[in-house]
Amino acid sequence: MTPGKKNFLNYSYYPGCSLHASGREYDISTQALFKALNLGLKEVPDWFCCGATPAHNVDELLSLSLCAKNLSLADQVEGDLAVACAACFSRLKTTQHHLKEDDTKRQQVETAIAGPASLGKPVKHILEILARDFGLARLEESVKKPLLGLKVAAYYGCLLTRPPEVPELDDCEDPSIMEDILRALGAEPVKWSHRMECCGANFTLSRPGVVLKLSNAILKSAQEAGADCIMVACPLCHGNLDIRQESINKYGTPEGSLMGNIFGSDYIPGSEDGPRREMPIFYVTQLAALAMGVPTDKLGLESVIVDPRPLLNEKDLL
Amino acid sequence: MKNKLMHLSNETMNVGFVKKVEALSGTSVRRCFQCGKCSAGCPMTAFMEHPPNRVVRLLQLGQGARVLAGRSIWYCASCETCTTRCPNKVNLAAIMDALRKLSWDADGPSKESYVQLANRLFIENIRTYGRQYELRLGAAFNMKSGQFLKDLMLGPKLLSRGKMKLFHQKNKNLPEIEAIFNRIEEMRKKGEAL
Amino acid sequence: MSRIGVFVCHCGENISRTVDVERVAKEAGDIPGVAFSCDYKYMCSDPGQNLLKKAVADNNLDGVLVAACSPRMHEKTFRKAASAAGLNPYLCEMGNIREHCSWVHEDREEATAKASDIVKLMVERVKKGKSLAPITVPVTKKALVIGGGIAGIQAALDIADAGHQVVMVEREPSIGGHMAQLSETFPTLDCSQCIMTPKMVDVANHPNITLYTFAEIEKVEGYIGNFQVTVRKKARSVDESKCTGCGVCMTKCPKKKIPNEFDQGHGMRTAIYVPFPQAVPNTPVIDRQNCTMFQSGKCGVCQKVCGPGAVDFEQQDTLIVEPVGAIVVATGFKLYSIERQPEDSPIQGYGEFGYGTIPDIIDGMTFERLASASGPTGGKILRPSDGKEPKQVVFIQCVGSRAREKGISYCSKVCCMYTAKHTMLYHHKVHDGQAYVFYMDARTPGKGYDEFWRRAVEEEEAVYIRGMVSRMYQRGDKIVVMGSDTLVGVQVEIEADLVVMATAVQAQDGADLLAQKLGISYDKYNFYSEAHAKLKPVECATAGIYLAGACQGPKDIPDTVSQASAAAAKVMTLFAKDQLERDPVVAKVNEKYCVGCLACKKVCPYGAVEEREIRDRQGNLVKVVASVNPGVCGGCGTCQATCPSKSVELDGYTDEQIMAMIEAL
Amino acid sequence: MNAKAEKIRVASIDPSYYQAVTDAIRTEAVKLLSEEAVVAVVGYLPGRRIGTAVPGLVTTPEQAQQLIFSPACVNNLSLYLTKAKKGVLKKGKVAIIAKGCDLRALAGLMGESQVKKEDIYTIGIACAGVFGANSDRKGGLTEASIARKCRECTVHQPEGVDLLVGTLPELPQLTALEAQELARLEALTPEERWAYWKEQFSKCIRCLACRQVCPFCYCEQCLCDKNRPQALESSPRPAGNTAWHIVRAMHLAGRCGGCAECERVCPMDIPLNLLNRRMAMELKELYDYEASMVPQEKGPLTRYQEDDDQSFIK
Amino acid sequence: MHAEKLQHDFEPKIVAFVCTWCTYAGADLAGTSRMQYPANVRVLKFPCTGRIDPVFILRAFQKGADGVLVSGCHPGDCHYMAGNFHARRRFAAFRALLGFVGVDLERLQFSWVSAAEGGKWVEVVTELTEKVRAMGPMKEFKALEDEEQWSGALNTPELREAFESIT
Repeated sequence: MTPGKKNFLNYSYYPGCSLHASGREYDISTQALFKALNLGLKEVPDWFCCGATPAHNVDELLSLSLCAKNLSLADQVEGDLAVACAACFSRLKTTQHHLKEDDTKRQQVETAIAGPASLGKPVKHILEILARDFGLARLEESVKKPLLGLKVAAYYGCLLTRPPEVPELDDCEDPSIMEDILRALGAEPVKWSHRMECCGANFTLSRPGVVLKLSNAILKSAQEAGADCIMVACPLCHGNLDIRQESINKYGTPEGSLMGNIFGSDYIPGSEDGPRREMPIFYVTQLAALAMGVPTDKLGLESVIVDPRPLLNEKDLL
Repeated sequence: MKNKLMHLSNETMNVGFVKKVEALSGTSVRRCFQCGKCSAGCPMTAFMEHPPNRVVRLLQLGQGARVLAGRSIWYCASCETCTTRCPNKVNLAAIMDALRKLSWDADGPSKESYVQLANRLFIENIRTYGRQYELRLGAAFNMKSGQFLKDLMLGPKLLSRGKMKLFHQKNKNLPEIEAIFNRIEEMRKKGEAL
Repeated sequence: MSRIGVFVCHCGENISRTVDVERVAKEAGDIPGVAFSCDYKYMCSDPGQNLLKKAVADNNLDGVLVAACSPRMHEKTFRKAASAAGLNPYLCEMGNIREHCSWVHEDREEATAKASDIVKLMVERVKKGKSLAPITVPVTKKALVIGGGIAGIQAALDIADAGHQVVMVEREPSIGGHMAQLSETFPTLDCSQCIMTPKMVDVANHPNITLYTFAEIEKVEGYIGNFQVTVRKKARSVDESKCTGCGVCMTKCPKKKIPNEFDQGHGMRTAIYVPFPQAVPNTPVIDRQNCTMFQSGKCGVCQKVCGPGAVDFEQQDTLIVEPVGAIVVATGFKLYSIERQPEDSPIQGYGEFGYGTIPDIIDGMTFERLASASGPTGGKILRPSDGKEPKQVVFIQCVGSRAREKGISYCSKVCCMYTAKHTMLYHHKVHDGQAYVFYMDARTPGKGYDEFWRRAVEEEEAVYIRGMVSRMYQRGDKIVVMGSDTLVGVQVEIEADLVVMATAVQAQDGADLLAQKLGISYDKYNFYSEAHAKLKPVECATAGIYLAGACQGPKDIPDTVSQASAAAAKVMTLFAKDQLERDPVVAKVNEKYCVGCLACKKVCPYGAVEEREIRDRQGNLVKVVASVNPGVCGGCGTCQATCPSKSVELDGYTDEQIMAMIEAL
Repeated sequence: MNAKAEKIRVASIDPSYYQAVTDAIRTEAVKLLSEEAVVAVVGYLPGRRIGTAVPGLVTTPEQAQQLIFSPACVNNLSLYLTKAKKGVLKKGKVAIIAKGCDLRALAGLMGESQVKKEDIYTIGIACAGVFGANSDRKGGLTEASIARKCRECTVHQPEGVDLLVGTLPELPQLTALEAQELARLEALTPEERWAYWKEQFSKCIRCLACRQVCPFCYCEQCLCDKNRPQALESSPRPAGNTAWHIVRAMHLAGRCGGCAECERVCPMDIPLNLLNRRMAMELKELYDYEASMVPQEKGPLTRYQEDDDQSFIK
Repeated sequence: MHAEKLQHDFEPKIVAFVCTWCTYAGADLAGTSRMQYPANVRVLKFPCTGRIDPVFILRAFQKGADGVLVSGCHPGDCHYMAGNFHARRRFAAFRALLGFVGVDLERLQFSWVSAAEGGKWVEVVTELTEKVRAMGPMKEFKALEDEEQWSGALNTPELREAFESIT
């Protein structure tokens, strides 16, 4: 690292649980991308789970306290806090927002974590770092292998932009930050309707049937819009769209219905046809790192379920 | 329950419950004028017997029991679409959070509250391991909810790709996490927090 | 020493039952300065008043106190009587020993003591009272009407027909306003232009009306009866005195593809244009931004073809000063836009409806133009994107209105009715089409209004869905409308060919700036504030300025016309006298001691305080002092309480009077 | 004088700072006067005794060489633009030396149309503090000799001036005595506070020096001099004294710039600035208003908001 | 039925400064509705609360008032649009000042009473009267007045010394 170098940005890093497990390729590609862009990234030591949606579903105070503690852990590392997972990002930002607005809550949280709530550190999603801190122009300049001809459906999901006053990432109904990044990388973002619909991540454990229905609509819409693949910025969205894609493709068919009866709970029979073509799901960092010329074995491409390599081969991007 | 005659009186309208919901969620149910925009945009309306706007309506009428008796609150995906689009700034997502908490605290788990069961296990995981340990989470949920085969097919796939670990990571902050849980319980006991 | 007369009234038994009136009168007689005191059964009766008049004359009284009922009841009566007896009416006061004493206390001793105290206090007040003369202000019998829509036109015609001069100022090149754009009007479905254009012509031809179109208000000075208004007449580039309105210039203008504002951007016009064929005046204007001659200096075709030589590229803005006595503000409204707004704007757009980027989502006014026989489609309902006839049309009410989250919480009042009208017009024109209406409430108070709405539902077969739309997006050539029916409790999805939104009615752009020039107040939505919501609905708090139409709040045509006529009646009332008389309870500045800190000016709710320069005989500035315009002062006295040196004083409530009363406690 | 020994004993401000400010003032004043950019400079001249200073009006470059700045420059010179010397402004533009607290008064006067910004040239001083009223002035400005108001000054560094002179030396952290005293009084019961103020006001001899020295008491006829009606007794007796000080505090509420000149000149040592400070605190609390060094259009009591606090109104 | 008239040792003097449009009319309404309230209050009418100078309140206390009531139109109802808004700020400040010099603020009541609130007028007046009655006479300002009157007696050593130093 060369701290004196101009425009060198350092970040503290909160990967979140998923990036160390089902979303490990997101972690791998994020690290690789930051290295390629000469951005410093230092993991917060011994961070722990932010509580995600379950915590605030069950107990808001607990959720705020877990995040507040993590935020104060993050203070030990220099630089704005980079967050990759949309759920972690949303929870950490929500905590900052709530505690700034509500003194009573702040006092309760401070009692719970037995220390002052640290609310000063900017929490930034990877998208924000790429598009704003690093900058779209510089991103475009840094591209070594533009993703020409790749039609990508940028999928935002719920938590990157909602509720409007918390994430401060982009317009809550008509965001463009992911499309802007895609254009900078040389790819072609498609216009599609379901980029902000919910994938049902909250039900992935308890009611997979719900996930199938919701994710099906998303995959179908992306496919109808002519996308080759979907880009996400959240390990939970990725989990649903990628890991469950096989089941989704059987959604609504007799086979799927049988599978649902055996393996899932509350399967909702539907008449919608599942998409028949497999759609690779990329993390934003995978695509960006690919465009920056990071060797393909460092993108974690082998870890995903729907193998993207045939598509990338077809587009001559590997 | 859904179409049962509703007797309205000071006694049958449980305003105290609504006040509790409002305090927990920090939002007012009286602001809602029932435009139905929440239900129109909710990805989960189809799964609910009371669409979101009706949940608020029932609260306006002090009918918390009717809301809790149904499955609606357990099918909210917390996607915040309702909160984002509400013309009256009713934070419906927060109301749902509050209702789930009150329901669980009062009635414990039920078949409808699988989600909450998963959530509880998720939180238990934090307390035990610090970070999520997905293999155990999945297994425990299936055990407790009695769906032993659910998602069985996914396991090997995930393990083979390194997406699920057989062992968990140890976290140095575990004592601190335990302390946070304990302090919150303490505050509740003393009535210093809701 | 004063010579005050005190008259204590029994009010039948109303006072005397609990108050020993004789004792009160007797004790009053012992107050220094009281020359006469008595009690009487009914002071307000004719004998009572005569008693007062006689006592004034016999005892040479220089002040009168009537201890009786509330001054709100009979102050006028007794002041008139005092005046008849030769006293200045403001030297007659009332002590309230009925409402404030006999009726609210039962103990005779206490009530009598209190009544005596009241008399004592009020006698001190009378002693320190001053003779006041009513204030007269001359009135210029000429009215200014700002805005040439239906409100302005109605007000101007009413005032002009009453024989007074009217100056009408319109920002656009033609009068007519929004009503001229409408196709048909509810609840009778008569053609809007058919009833509007004759009125427009009447304005143009009326001998008492001076019309300035393509003009704006530059500056307003003065006060009721005596305003000086500066009008900026923008350069039209066409000499109105020469133009015959033949229209050759427009046919020859090579720039023909400019979206026409009058058609909501859906029709085309030339660079030299009249907004619509029936425009008044029928004099074209050159749109300099779009004219080749102004942009590059090459063209000038219109000038060459103009027979009378009316085209004048050199024309400049001109300023005209008009003295007027009253102003009617009728600036109307604009429609809310769902487009993306800057983040800090108090009003936000609808991202969930695509921020206005989906061409077949239009607003109600655009639909009016599509339905209008003189519109861009010749009255056929054709959708903007591909010109096809839409078979499924979704109407959405309350877009922007009643949406606190978007920044507007009020109801726009006209949308329920015009949406019902739209479904009818659509059904009449596209027989095999289906109209759907998403509504939250159907608000139809008005004569024949609810019947009209029911007709749309029952006879014209519009499907009304009670619920709001959450999101709309383009799918192929359809617009997917995601709504809900709250009555059934299900989600509703409609694949529409065309969506018409009833967008909120907002105050005109620049309404706040005009208000600042006029010195009138406006609410947070920039709608102008009336002086009293119920009893002074057309007056502004600033005297001499009146409101008509939607500039005060959303209004339909009948309400607008009523208010315009009411405003005209107010103007005529003002013009009925040569001099304006008003209550002399106004503030006066003691220029000797005023040091011009102008705290009074800062707190004056009426803007009645001005700065005045005092100069010596050589013209050197001695000092600047505050000066109260008695024509504008409302008489609240906030200035006096604020003035550190008490160099401004409210007549009728002077410090001397009040201090004397406190001393007498 | 053994400056070094003094410095060691008590934390004090380095005298070279004053010399630098003095030099800068002289240079600027000479320049302004010789270029005829101003007709006069209102500043401080050395007093007859060592360690004193008096306000002075200089009109020539030569006189300007006499101007000084020292901890003895206690006066708020903005006073000289309103009352007796008001005529000066009619002759042309005037330069004025202003400390932060004086500047707030000047800004207030501008907001009240008494002084026009274009009529004056402000030379702001980055001020480390001045002497207290009865302090020992021999040892330079020390913790012992600094004025009470300066101990908790928030306007050491002037803003919005035409020229800023001086660089602030490092300032020692001093206990906020005035704030402590206010807190002490606030903690008393109403009866105890009444007793305190009754005692203080009873000392008043109605010399009206407080009025004379106040930049905001520029009225041509003071309310207390008026006799038709007489709002308050003008003789130095308890009732009238109490009324006078209450009325004065009320008239200054939202206007006072906190120069504490009233307190300094009071021969009876009545802590008058406490009243003004208390009102300033209240207005800050209620309306988030603070006296500013730049003119404001309206003060807190000449404007309002519809949602102002009204918890005290039934 | 007449309520039993209670005899009190102390009858406080209450002065009410009211605006003519709202509170004065509200008090009129209390009268026309034949409501009952203590006879201790003396009403001084102003066009608007904006006209009420803090000096008047001070003066009233000096002249023997035991309690002072200031009442006007509710915010937004002011006949003069903004007079009561200005008054609200002025009295918020004045109240703080009086409190700081040690006046018991329980003796000074502010209220909004509209022309329709005859009942509220009665309530406000009754409450203030009862409260002040319980507090006893307002001694502070009266004591100041008294101190102004020197009896001529040389009853302290200081006075004696001063007297002797003159003669």
